[in-house]
Amino acid sequence: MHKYVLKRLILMVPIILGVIFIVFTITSLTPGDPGRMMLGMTASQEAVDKLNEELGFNDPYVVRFAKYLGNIVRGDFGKSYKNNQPVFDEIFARFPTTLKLALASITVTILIGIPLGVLAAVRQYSKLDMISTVSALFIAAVPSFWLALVCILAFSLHLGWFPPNGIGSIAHYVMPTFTLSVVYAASILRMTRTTMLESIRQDYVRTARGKGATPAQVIWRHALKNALLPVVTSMGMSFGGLLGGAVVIEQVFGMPGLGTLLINAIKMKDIPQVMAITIFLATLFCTIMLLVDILYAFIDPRIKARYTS
Amino acid sequence: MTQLLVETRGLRKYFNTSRGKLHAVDGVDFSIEEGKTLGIVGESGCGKSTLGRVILRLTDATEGEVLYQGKDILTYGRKKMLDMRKKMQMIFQDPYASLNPRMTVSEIIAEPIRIMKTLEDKQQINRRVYQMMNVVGLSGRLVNAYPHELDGGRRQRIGVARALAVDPAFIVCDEPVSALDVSIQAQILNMLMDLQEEFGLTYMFITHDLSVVKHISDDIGVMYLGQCVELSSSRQLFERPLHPYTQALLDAIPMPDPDHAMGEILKGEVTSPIEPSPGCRFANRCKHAHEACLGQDIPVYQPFPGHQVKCVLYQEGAE
Amino acid sequence: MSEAFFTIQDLWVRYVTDHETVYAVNGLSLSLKRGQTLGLVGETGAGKTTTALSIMRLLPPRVSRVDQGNILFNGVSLMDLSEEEMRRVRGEKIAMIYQDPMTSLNPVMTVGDQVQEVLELHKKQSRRALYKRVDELFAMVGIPPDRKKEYPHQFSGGMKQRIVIAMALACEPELLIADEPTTALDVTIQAQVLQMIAKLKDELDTSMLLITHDLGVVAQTCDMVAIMYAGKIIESGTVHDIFHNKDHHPYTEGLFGSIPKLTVESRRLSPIEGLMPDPTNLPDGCAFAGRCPACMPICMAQEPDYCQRASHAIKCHLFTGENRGEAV
Amino acid sequence: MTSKTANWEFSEELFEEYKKKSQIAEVWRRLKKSKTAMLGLFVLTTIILLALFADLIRNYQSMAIEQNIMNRLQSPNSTHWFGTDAQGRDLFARVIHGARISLLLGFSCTAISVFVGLILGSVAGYFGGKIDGVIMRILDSIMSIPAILLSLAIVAVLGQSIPNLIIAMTVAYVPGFARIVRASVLTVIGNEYIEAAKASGLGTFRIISKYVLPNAFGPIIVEITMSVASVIKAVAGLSFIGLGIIPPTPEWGAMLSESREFMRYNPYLVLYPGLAIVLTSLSLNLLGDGLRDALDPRLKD
Repeated sequence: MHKYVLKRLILMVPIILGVIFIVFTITSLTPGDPGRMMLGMTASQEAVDKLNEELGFNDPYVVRFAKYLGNIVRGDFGKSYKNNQPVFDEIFARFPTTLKLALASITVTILIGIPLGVLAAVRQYSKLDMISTVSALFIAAVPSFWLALVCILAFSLHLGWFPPNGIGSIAHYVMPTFTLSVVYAASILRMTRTTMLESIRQDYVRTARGKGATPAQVIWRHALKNALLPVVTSMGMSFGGLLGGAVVIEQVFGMPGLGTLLINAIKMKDIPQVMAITIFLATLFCTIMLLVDILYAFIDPRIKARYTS
Repeated sequence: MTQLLVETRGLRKYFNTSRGKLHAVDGVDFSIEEGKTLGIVGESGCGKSTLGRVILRLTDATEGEVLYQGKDILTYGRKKMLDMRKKMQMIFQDPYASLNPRMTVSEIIAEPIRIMKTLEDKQQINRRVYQMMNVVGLSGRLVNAYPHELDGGRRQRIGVARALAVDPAFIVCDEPVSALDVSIQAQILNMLMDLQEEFGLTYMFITHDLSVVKHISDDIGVMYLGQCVELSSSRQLFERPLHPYTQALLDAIPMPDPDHAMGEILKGEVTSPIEPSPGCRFANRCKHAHEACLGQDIPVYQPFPGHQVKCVLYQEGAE
Repeated sequence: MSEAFFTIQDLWVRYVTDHETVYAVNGLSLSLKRGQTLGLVGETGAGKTTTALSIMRLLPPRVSRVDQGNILFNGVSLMDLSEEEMRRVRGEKIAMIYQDPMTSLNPVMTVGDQVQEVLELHKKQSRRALYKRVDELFAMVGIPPDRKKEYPHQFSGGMKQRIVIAMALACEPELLIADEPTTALDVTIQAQVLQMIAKLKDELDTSMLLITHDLGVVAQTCDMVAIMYAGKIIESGTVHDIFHNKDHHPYTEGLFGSIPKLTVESRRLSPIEGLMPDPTNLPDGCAFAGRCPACMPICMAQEPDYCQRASHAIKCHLFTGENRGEAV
Repeated sequence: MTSKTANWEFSEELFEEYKKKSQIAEVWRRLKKSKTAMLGLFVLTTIILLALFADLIRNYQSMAIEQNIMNRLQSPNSTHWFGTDAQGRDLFARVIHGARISLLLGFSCTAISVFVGLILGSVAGYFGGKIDGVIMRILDSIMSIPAILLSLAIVAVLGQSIPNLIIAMTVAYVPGFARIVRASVLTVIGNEYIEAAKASGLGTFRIISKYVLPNAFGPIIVEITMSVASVIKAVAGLSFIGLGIIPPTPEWGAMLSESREFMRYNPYLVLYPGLAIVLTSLSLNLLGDGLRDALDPRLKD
């Protein structure tokens, strides 16, 4: 198994390189004057030109890319134009907030989506099924930031149950987590329902019932494990979406996370910071997909066999 | 003596797998006379379907020759091969998966005609489609039906009509009746035999069912793990099966007669055709196996005229 | 001993969807004596599998309707049991072997666990005894017990079917339903599996309902035969009645004419013309009338009764009423 | 013998008939049976019509753009159906003109993404091997960057304009389509009828266009409807954080952003633009769901 993990880790390298390449290419197209941004409006044109030359901004694209890669290998992602600090200082300061939000949201997503999806499938055409699938369809159409606004309006401004912004306490995380997770929970619910319905119709489920297994055993022991496979992948993908969604949600709730940092950096054209955040989040996402793949192999012996042989 | 239509020489097809080379077809030589039927029998994994696909160049051979009227078609370029396809057609096993679900019956039958441009005019094509549908016994109201609206037997008739539409001389039938019920199977088998007489067709009939192949074939080749272990006329094979595998295969068929006792049952299972070691591939299941069976490849012996067998038991016969 | 311990009486099953109603089983009756094997023969759509699932009470919920009929097992009506009581019958008293060994095992559970599960469900015993019994079962069907930690995908089709059989026989059931147990297997493997089923059945004194389309398999393994067409049994009797008697239902004649025979020298087969009637729209009278070479006016209008001669029953106008004399 | 069972007369009409029984008509017939899909279609059509004729209903310049401080923050009434915003502009006018932008972006991004995705996905799926490997690795890299981050970065670099937004969204959506197309292609080419087409001498390009893609079409068309909805939501999100469409252009997300500070006492300001987004994407999702069933030729009815 560790051989497979190693293989997958090695496979991650070209993908991360690809990410760095894409991000670098996009940002290198930015019209802008890094020297001017660092030195401010008052600096002389000469000083700005000199700084640009020193930092290599006048080099050809390939040379700059090679230098950037070289620096990354050494762990140097550059310094922020804004405060001249290594970009990762700020990222590490902000990351816990985003991570907490994302982890809470994925947990809520799983806790709502999978059990409801299973129940809806097992009681197909029941009231519970109707209600949960219709509301899932409806919720999937709601943009999370609008839901966030509506929540603030209702629960903060009018009812005063939760604080509308900030990160001081657990209460601060309730609405952001809810608005971020409910949309993904809806899609996980729909997916679980579909795969469960398929799984219930399989021959091996009939075999289990033919053995005299109880309905609960049939569902949890035989049907669900098989139905979970595609759901697990989808959950991995959702986590990527969650990280992206967090960027917007942090804005609505005024949370000083990575998303807020990124948007400010983009607005300030703080290129090294933007690149570092993007690469960081992409790497995080790749790592999660790797974990998902390992989990997959753990659930499905056929996949495991394919990689260990 | 009648003319040979199709011949293979040293035909091999290997697939690369993660566990090594899979010898799907491993040195098969046979010939089919014009207007006759060669039955290819074997169990799953013996390479019989791959053999049919290699002959029609649906997949590339690793080695060997496929001769059509004496010319090796494996060397043909694109254009020449397209011409060849008018003469060689195929009927597939699964009447559900072998028809494009988005095309109507008439479109499916007309497709080879359109591609190979045997007919250009639309009305001519329609007439040809009509003719083919009549030949295979499909009713006119099905012209615009979709395959999923029809039962297995009718679908297989469409497959036959499609193969016949370009007026081929040689048809590879890959398990054409194994997915059908016995009563429908008999209808299709009779039809295939009628068509052979009517149009002078030459068949290569691939199946796992010895009793089916007995009815339709003039000659029979028995395959085991990529190799042809026995090849003879149909009559000889059933009167005097030589190879222990052929004997076991015949013994395993349950007879529809309660007084007929089951024959001796073959032990073990088919081994993997991945990187087989030299020697007889059947040796590990064979009750006659001894040292001579292992270590080196078994040549083909001919203990009786026209009856070839790949088994050391018949060594003297060859000398 | 010779009393029927398992009987199906006048069973009617429909499948109802929004679009159509499929009449799958239409008044089927059969009975089975202890220790016997009954072969239920028919083509696709004859209602064989529906019958098997009705016995197990595993018909798909919502769409299926059992309109009428009774299934008696040791004098108890299976229809009257609660779901919980029925659950205790399944796997312990009545077990089933399925057609496709590739899909009937759970791909994400070890084969050992799957066999063990049946025992856990029905037999209270110590862990040690349980493991020992699983090993015994594997040995019984000819699989080395140390392979029980492997997953289904690591076995061939024939091996998987052996595992399914081990599962079915784990609690030594009184009735074994085998639904086309060898159709998906190669002929040499089929012979191995059939032989094994026959041997184990005798050892455990199990009765068997063998569902198949293959008259060869029936001849080699069954004591009694029932031939199904369009959800009804059109002919039944002992193996001798079906394979050696002169009189047969025209459909049975047609089936025999359709199978390619190794022993007879003839090129042409004599198939039944036409197709099975549409199960959503069954004709009045005899369901086979449309394809029958001996069809008479009465066949279109009125459903024939069974003509019973000793153990042999034929549901055909040729053998009933005033036609009786002519045909024989 | 068999040829005698089906003697029927040739008639040209029999063959002509199938043109009338086209597949689109067939799909439509089945789609009509789904009440939810029809509801979705009705709502979507209404929104499209409102967007198309927005100029006739409410003048763009005078109603949706020009500030009119005298009229600011009026609750919904008979003149201003949805009320007015903080600049005194008619909210209804802005919502229906906003529909234009959202639908334009939604459909154009999806169209381009589908086109590029079809090419990349079918090439990768049909040829496999190294070509597949290279294409998929590149797409994997793009997909590893959460879509919204990628779009953010691109818009930030290229500048905030509608064409740039289209580019940004397209880059983010192509990998998804390419993957779906590839997966569908892989399912389809495993079928025996592809072998049959090869046996008839059909070339690679025609196999892809005539056999593979039409059979892979079902999942793709469903994904198209879902993707339009998704793009509309994503654009709104970008505008909401100030990196999409720039005010005063009426865009739903931007309108929500502007309304934030007034929402406590004027909740209708966040209600209507939000509902517009929800209704549009809901109608598309309902339609997509219905299409999924209607497009499956194997479903009997």
